[in-house]
Amino acid sequence: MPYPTEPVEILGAWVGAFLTIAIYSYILYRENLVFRFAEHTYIAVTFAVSIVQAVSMIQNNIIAPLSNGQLTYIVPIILGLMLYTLPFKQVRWMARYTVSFLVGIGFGVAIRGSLTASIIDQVLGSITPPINGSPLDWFNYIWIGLGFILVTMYFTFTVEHKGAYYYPTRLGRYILMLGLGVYFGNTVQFRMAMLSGRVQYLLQVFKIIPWP
Amino acid sequence: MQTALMLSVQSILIEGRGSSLIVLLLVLVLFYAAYSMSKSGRPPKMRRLIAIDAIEEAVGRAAEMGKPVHYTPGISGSLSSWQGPQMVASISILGYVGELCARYDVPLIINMAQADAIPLMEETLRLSYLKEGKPERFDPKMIRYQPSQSTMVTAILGTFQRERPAANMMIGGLYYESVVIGEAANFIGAMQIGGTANTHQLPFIVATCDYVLIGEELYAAAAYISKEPMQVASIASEDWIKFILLAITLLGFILEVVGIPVVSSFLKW
Amino acid sequence: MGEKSIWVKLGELDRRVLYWTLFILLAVPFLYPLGLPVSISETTLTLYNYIETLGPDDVAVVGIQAGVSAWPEVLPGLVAVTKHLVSRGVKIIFWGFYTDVDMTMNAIKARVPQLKWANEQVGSGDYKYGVDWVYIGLLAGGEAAVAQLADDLHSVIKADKFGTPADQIPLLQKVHNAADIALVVTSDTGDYGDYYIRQWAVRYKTKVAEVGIAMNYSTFIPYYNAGLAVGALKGVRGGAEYERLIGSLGEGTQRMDALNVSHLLTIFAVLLANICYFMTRGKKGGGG
Amino acid sequence: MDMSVARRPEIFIFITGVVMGLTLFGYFFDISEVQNAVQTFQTWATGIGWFALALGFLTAARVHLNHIRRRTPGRWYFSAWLFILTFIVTVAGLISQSTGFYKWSFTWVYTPLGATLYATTGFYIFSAAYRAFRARNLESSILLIAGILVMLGNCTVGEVIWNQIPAINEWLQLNGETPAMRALLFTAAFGLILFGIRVLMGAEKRFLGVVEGGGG
Repeated sequence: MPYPTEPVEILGAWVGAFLTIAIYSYILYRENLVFRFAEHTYIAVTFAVSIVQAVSMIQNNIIAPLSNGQLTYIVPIILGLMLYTLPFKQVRWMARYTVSFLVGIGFGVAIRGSLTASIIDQVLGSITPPINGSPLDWFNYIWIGLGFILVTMYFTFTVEHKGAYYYPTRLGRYILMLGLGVYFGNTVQFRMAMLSGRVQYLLQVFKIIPWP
Repeated sequence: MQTALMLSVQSILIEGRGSSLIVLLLVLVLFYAAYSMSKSGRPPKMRRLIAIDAIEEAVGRAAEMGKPVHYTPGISGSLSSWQGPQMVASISILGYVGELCARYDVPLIINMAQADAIPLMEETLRLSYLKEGKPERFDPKMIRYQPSQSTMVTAILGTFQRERPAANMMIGGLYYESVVIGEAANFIGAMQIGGTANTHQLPFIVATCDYVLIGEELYAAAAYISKEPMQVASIASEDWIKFILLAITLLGFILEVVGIPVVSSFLKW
Repeated sequence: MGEKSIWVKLGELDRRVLYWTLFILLAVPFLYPLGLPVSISETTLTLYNYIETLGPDDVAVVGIQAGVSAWPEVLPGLVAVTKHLVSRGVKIIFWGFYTDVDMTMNAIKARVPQLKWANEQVGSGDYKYGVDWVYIGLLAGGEAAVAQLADDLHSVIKADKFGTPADQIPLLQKVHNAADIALVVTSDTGDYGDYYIRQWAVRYKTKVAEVGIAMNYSTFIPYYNAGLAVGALKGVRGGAEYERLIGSLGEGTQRMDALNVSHLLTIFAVLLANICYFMTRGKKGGGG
Repeated sequence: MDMSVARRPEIFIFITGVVMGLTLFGYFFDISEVQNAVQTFQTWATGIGWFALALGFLTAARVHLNHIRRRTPGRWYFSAWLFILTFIVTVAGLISQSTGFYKWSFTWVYTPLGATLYATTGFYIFSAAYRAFRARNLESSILLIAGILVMLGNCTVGEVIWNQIPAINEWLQLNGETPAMRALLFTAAFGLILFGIRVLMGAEKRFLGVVEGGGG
C-alpha cells in the first residue's frame, strides 16, 4: 500500500490525523472546542453507520425472508416496533413485552453458557492431576486446586471473615491479587500496542516514516 | 414406571451436561430451603456490601456540592446477549441511585450505548422518581444514548469536563472503557464506585475506583438493597451451593490423585 | 506549611507530563528501531507445530472478530499465520463478525501477495480464488450463528462476499460442517473465541487457535490447558514470535520495540511512584 | 377493552420464564423442536436489536434538540452539526455503502477515531499505574510485583535483563492467575443463576416496573 495519491484519500488521511490529534488534545491539554468538534463529528458518523447497517440488516435478514413467505419474521418487526411506544404514557407498557422477551433470552443464554463452562469445567480443571508430572506440575496442581478453593471462600456473603475463616480468606485474597496483577500486565501490552499504532499512523501521515 | 421415566430422560440428555443439570436443580432446592427458613423467621445474615453503602454517601456528597451524579452501565451488551443479565443488574442498581438522586434533588446523568436497554432503563428511573413522590422531576433526557462503545467513551470524557459530576458510578458489563472513564473521573476528583463481572476489567476498577463490586457481588447488589427475605435467602443459597461444590472439589482433588475418578466421571456425565 | 519536598511533588506529578513523555517516547522506536530478540512462547509453538502437520487437503477457517481499531495488536499475528497456512498449501475460508471486516481482509491480502481475487492473474504458488481460498464477508448473529455454522456451513453461507452462490464455489463444496475444518483461527477483541470453543471445539473437536488481543490470550489459557485450544498468540507479541518462527519479520517485530519502550516507561513510573510513596509515607502521618 | 390485564407483572414474568426455560431446556435435552425454537428466538432478538438502534437515535436526538432549542452556550451549534452530519452520511450510505461519502467517512473518520479512542487507554492505564499501584500493604504489593513481572515478560527487553523472566511470565500466565480467574468465573456464575431465579420469582421488582409500597 503506497501513500494515498488521490486528493480525496490524502484529504482523508489528514482528516483522520487531525481528528486523532483533536481527541488527544483533551488528554494532553484539556477539554476544548476542537475536541468537542471531533466528539460530535465522531458521534454523528457512528450514528449514520449504525443506522445504515441496521437498515441493510433489516432488509437482508428480516424483510427478505418475510417476503419469501417465512411468516415468523413478522414477530421481530412487531416486537421491535413495540419499543417505540415508550414516549406514550397510555401504551408504554407494551415495550415491556419486548424487554421481557429479550431478558429471557439473555438469562437463558448466560446461564446456559456458565453452567458447564464456569462451574463444572472449573471444578474439573482443578481436580485433574498431572500424569507422570514433574515436581513443578504437582506444585501447579496444588496451587490451582487449593488456590481455587481459597479464593472462592473469600467470596462469601453470609460468613464473616473472622476466626477460623480469617486466614484462608486472607490467603484467598492474596491469590486473587496475583491474578489481577497478571491481567493488568497483559492489558498494558495491548493498550500500548494500540497507542503505538496511533503514533505510527500520525508519523505516516506526516511522511516522517513510510506508509506500510 | 419411575425407571422408565429415568431412562427416557437419560436418552435425550445431551452427553456431558448431566452434572450441570444436577447443579442447577440443586441450586433450586437450596434456594427453596433457604427461602422457607427465612419465612419461618430465621433469615440468614448478610455481610455488608460497602460499595452499595457508599452509593448513598456519593449521592449525598453530590447534593452538598450541588453537582450531578454520573452513571454508566458500560457497553455491557444487548439484553438478549450473555452480557444481558449484567445490564439488568446494573439497571437495578441504577433504580436505587435514581431514588437517592430524586430524594436529594441531585441531577443524574447516564451515558449508555445499548439501544434495546433504553426502555427498561427509562421505566426503571420513572418509577424511582415516582416512588420518591417526584415524578415531575424525571426527565427522559437524563439518559444519553451513544451509538457505540468508543463514542460513549468520547461523550463521557466531554461530559466529565463540561458538567463536572461529583460522583461517577460505572457498574455493569465493562470493557475497555473502564480505565478511561475511571481515570478521567479521577481527573475531576469525582468519587467512584465500580462494579463488573468481567474479570479482565477488574484490575482497572480496583485501581481507579474508591469502592468496587466484584463479579458475584454485582448480581447480589439488588438483593442487598431490598433486604427482602426472599432476596437474602437467595444469597444464602449461593453460599451453600458454593460450599457444597468446594467440598466436592476437595474430595476430587484428593481422590483423583489416588486414582479413584468418581468425582471427575460424575462431572463429565 | 513549609516547602513541599521533591518526593511529594513527584508523587503528585501532573498527569499530562506523564502523557506527553509516553506520547513522544513511543515515536522513538519507529525512527530508531532497536530490534531486540524475541523468545517463543509455548502456545505460539504449539500452533506453529500443528499447522506444520497440515497440507493441501486440509481446510482452515480464519474468523475475524477484531476491528480495524485493533490492527496494531492483531494484524501481525493474522498475517503471519495466514502466510504459514499459505506456505503449507492449506485451503482457507475467511469470514468475520465485525462490521469493518472488509478492511481487515484487504489488509491481510495486501500483506500476503499469494492470495489473488478472481479477477487477478494467478502464478505458481499463488492461491486461486474460490479453489484455494474464499472470502465470505460479514456475518451476523452472535453465538447462535457460530453454532449454526458448526452444524451446517451452508445454512448460513449462501454466497461469498461477491454474491457468487456457494454451490458454484469449489472450495465451499468440499466442506459441510465443523468436522470438515482442520483449524479455526479466531481473531478477537470480544468473546467470539469462546463461541468457537463452545460450538466448534467442544461439539466437533475442531482445533481452535486464538490470534487476538492479549486479554483474549488470558481467557484462552484455561481452554489451552484443557486441550480445547491448539494454541494462542498473545497479541502483537505472539505475532512477533510467529514472524520469527516462519522467518518473515514484519510489523509485529517492529512494534515490539514500541512495546519495550512503553513497558519500561510504565515500570519506571510505577517504581518512581512507589519510591515517592515510601519517602513521604512517614511524614504525612497515618494514611497507610 | 380493559387493557390492565395485559400489563400484569405475571405476564412479563411468564414470558421471561418461558423463553429462559426453553433456552435452558434445549441446552440439556436433545429435542430438535426446542432447539429450533431457541434458534428462532435468537434470530428474532437480533432483529429487534436492529430496530432498537433507531430508538437509540431518537433518544439521543431528544437531548441534542433540547440543546438547539435552548441555544445552550458552547453546545447548540455542535448539536446542530451532529444532526446535519448524521443526515448527510446516512443519506450517502443509503445510496451506496461501498462508494462515495459514506465510504470516505467510514474509512477516514469512523475507523481512525475508533482506533484513537481505543488507544486512549494507553495513556490512562499509564497514569492509573503511576497513581494507584503503590505498595501500601502486602496485597497491593503482590498485585504490583505480578504486574511488573508480566510486563517485563511480555516485552522483549525483560529477557535481556534477566533470562528467567520468560519462564516466570509463562508460569504466571499458565498457572499463577488460574485460581483467581477460576474462582471469579465460578462465583459469578452462581450470582447469575440466583439472579435469574429472583427475576422469575418476581423478587426483582424494579425489573417488573412495580413500585414497592404501592403505587403502580
